[in-house]
Amino acid sequence: MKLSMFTLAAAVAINTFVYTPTQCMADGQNTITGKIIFKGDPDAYKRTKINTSKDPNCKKSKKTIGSEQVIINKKSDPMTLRNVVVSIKEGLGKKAFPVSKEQLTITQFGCQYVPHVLAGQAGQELRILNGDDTNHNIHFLPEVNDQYNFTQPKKDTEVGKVITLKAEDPFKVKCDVHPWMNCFMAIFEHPFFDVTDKEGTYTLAGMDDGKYTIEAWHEEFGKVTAEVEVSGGKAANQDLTFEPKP
Amino acid sequence: MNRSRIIGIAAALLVGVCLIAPSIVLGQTEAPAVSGNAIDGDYGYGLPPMVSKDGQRVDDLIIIVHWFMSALFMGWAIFFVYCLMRFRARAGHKAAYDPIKAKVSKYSEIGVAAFEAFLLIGLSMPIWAATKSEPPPETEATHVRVVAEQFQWNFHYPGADGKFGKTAADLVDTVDNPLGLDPNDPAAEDDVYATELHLPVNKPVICDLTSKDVIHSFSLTVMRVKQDVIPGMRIPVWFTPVKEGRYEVACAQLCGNNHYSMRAEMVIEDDASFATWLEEVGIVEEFDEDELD
Amino acid sequence: MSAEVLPYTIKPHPVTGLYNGKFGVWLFLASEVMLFGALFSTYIFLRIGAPETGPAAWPSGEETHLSWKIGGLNTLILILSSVTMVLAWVQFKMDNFGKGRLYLAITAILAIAFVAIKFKFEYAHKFHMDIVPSTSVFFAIYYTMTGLHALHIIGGVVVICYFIGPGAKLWDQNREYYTNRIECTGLYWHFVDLVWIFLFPILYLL
Amino acid sequence: MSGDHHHEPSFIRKYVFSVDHKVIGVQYGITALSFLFLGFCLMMLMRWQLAYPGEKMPYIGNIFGEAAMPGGVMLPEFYNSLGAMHGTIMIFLGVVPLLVGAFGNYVMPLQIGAPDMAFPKLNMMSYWVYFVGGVVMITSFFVPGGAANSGWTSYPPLSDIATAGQTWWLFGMVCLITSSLLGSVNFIVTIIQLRVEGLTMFRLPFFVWAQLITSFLLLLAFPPLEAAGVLQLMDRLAGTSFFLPEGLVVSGVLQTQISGGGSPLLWQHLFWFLAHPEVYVLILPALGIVAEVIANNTRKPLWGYRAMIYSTIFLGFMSFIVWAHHMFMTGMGTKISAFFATTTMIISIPSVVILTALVISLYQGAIRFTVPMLFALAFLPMFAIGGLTGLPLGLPAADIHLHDTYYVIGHFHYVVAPGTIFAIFAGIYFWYPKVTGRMLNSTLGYIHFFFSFIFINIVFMPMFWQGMAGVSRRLYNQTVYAHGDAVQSLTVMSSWGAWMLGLAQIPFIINFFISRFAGKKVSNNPWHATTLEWLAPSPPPHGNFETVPVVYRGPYEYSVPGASEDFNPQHVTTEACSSVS
Repeated sequence: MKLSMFTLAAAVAINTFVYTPTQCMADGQNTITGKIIFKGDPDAYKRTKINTSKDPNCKKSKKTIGSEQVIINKKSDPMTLRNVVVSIKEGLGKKAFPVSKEQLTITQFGCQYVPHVLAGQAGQELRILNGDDTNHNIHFLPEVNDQYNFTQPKKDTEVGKVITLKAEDPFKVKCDVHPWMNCFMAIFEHPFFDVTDKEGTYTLAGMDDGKYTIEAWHEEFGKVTAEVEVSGGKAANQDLTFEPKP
Repeated sequence: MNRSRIIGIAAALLVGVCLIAPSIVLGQTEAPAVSGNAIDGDYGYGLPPMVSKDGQRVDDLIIIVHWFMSALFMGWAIFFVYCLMRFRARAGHKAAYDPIKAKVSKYSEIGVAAFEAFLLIGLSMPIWAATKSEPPPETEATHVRVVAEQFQWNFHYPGADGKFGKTAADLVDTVDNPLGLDPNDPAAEDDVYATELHLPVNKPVICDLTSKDVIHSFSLTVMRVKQDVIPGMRIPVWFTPVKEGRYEVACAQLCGNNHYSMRAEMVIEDDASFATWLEEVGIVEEFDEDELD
Repeated sequence: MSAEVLPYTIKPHPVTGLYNGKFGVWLFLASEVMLFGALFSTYIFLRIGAPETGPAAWPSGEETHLSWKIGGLNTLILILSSVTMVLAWVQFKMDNFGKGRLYLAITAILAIAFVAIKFKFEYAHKFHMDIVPSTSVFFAIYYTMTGLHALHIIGGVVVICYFIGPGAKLWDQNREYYTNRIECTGLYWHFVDLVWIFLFPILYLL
Repeated sequence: MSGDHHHEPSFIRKYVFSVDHKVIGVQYGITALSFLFLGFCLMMLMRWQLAYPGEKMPYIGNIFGEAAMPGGVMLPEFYNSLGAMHGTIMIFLGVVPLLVGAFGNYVMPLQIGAPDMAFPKLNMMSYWVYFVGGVVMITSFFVPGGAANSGWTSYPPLSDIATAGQTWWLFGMVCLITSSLLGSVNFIVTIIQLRVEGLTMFRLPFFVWAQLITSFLLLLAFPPLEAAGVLQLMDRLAGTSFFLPEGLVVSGVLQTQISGGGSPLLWQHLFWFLAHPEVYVLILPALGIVAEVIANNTRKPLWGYRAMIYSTIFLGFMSFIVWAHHMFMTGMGTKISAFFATTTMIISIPSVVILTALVISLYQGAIRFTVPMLFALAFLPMFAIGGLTGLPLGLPAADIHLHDTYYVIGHFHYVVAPGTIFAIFAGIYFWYPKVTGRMLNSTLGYIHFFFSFIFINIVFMPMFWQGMAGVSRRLYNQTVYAHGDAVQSLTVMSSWGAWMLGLAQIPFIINFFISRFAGKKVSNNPWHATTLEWLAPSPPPHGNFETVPVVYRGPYEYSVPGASEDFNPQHVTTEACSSVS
């Protein structure tokens, strides 16, 4: 039990700080990297402390948690945006890609979903763990996938619940017990997707030569797209910009 | 037949006693499940603490009814046991064919009916009228809107202007706007949202109950208040808390998977603390991501 | 008399004046009254609770998209079928098998006409206009009540066709028994008719 | 209807698709007892979660799968499913089919001297429709999301947005309702039309009267639930809004696909319009069984036989106008609540009359403490407790505190579990020799009785204290509340009582199967009873009676002065009674 708590803490830490979705199955040579730039007033999107007093058990895992809708990296210049899903929207044709065998994980820790935005490939297994000493009620609100609505009582850090999802645009998943808790899942047919990290960067790797439309999605600011042409194993750079109207 | 019966009784009694004793002991070793704020009041096997003005009348009625029930049952049981012993089949005893002509049963039935009528008309109806039909004057009361949802109680205070802002179902957002308040309504500006029910002591309270999704039931055990919360309806309840302390709000109607966890806390405090709380509860603290623990 | 023979299957009971089947059908109709009664109560409950204005308001006149002409025609057809049902029974009573069967057939044809009009000119038309049960509470109750009624009609048609076809063998074995069964079917048929007589005004006219 | 009627029917015709009321009665009995046992098992699982919330269930925790009990710990949704299905199975698949389908079907035609039910094929059909309903209910446990989990009352909007199991539940209910309707038509016609010569209405055994009134209740109260079921199916499958108001926001999502305009209260009215008479469906035949057993074992006519019948008829009528006392907390005004509280108080009077008549029947009797009699006697005080505790619930003001608490659970379980189920046991011990020709072993019977009696009280008595303390029903874990945590020890006690009660049924199960082959063989009338079923051979052949009996007297002519025996059967002429030695 102790050991599993340790692994859990490690998993949470990894997910929090260095989470990158895996995309290893594509056999192409090219990569696209870039930043998601935020142009706007960061003070309009301050993060706030979440009042978890409804369930005292939340604090057992993590003392303070903050809102995660908009997380701006103010230190970089230009400012970048975290938790943006970047993916290839067009240009792949009808090619089918093998499904990654690696499991996705989502952990409920301190009454928050870690990670807050999760991207995966259709058919990939998703394991949902509970690191809190309380009961969570995971409620999927998708259009295409099944509307899973199940509970996960106290500390299930080993078995969890494993489900497989179909491809769908980002949809919300929320907890019916802790109303502030939500996260988003984006599931793709192909393995070319990423979620921006703390620095606001992304990498899409392994595609063949060609011209692609890439799309960035953010839960508050919606979608932006850009066109990128890649060839010969060179890394193409493409930044995308969100410019919310004040 | 007789011997086996005696063996049966003896064995059953023995097992029964052996069972009750450890189960109670086992029960008491249960650790409390929730670590959180301590709840005030002395909870035990009888009626729970009672801290509202009209609650005593409900308690009195319950107690009177139970005395009446016990008396009826005891009288009935004594006759029953007497019959079993006196009229058991045995040599030389023969059943009588003719029915007894006693009038006792008729009188006792009339007595029961009369007492039931008294309970209903004399006690129950006035309490019901007071607690469900005669609201306290609006001006004196603290007004709270209670919005139930799976699995959370939301409390909406009108703020300084005493007016609730407009709400709309399509504005609801579980994180930013749980009540669906209309930002363009001036009355909404000073409205207060809370997940804890704070109330001033010794002042009547009117709670307007609404539900976002399914049927819930607003149960304040210590106030002797219970009212179903039905989507599409707005149902008021009122009561007057008389003792300060921290109590519980429960949902008493099955409302889904986590019905059991649909619990909120209620704080009864003096006017000054209540006012301070109203000021402070709406303040949102900024979250600095570098202070992650 | 063998103990195994059930009494009063054909001859009426001296006290109640009914043979078993007829008694059973009356009881069944009592439960049907409660079934449709509950639905009519639902109609009243929801209509009283409906707001005066707004999207949830109860539709009237044109908004219902119901034609009283088609409804009226169907009412006439059903009343006529009730008459032919009685005539069929009378013919059987008078030992006139051929004519009785003819009237039964007419009843069945009228019933099928009713259902056909209902589906072809009402349901299909409304589905075409994208008016479905989930459109509003009024259409929900319209489809539920008329649908349940149509199911009753179809059930009745099946029974009538059975007595025209394979069930007619019974006539040769026991004429009285057969006539009794036609009488029971008739009772049911009149009830279904009666339900429509209530349905028609509350949905089409009020 | 000639000689070819006597040829030996095939096995399937004789035992599976039989039209003989006795075979159908036994089929009903076996099926319903199995469901009763299943419902009991569901409850024993729930009691673990209640007593030891969130702890791994020992030994059997892992067999229920990840969707129900991951790691052996019960999930709240599975708990809710168990709760809903326990109620549904016990009421609609267990108790009613036993009382009406099994006892009613087997005993009633015999008691009125009929060769069979009025509509034998309909009878067979009603069993098989019931069976299909049961299969649908069981299957629903295996659909994704599990069985219905909105409570046996299935209040919308919760049930409208519930998982697929609810749709199965509704289909199952439609089957069960249909079965009951077919059965009740059959019962009424049989009782009214097929009584033998001399058996006037006031010579009918009380059990038959109880069945008659029950059938009327089923006939008239079930269709509104069927209508409600159809409406809920429409809501779930066709997207209508019969029970849904506008502007529902479920899990933060505005439900735009529904039109709104419906009312959640509509369901409650339709549901309780059935479900209150249903309470009397559960109790009246039980009272009938108890009356038969008491009259037989006190060797004395029932006291106030006619008063009991009038009370029963009155109960039947009144039960249709008390339904809203289940809905006091739905925001009802003073006038309406006063009306329903008044009818509720009035309906308690006939129950008091019946109970009083039964207990006064003991006076000056010669009470034989046979096993069925012990169950019947234990029924009386426990039914009294159940009835009396209904009083504070029927007073709207006291109901404010007690509504939807364990007090309610205790109240209605005292009526149907120690009440009705004890009456069912009394009936099984009483009529077993008629069905099989052999007695149940009485030593095992005594053990079964005493243990059951003690443990069933340990199960349900604590609930009154829990309810007093304010603990709500249907809580997955009551210790989250201070008032619940304070009385958790009572829950533990109740749970242990339930598991022990389960063990206490073992002697009965053994007895039930072994005695079929090894029990003491008995004559036609082992209890020296007076009613007509004891005239028929044990077990009765197809067609029941060798010659059609004629009835000369009332049903309970025991200890008649001057008679040669202490019982004068209904079918024996007066001269024969006094001359035969």
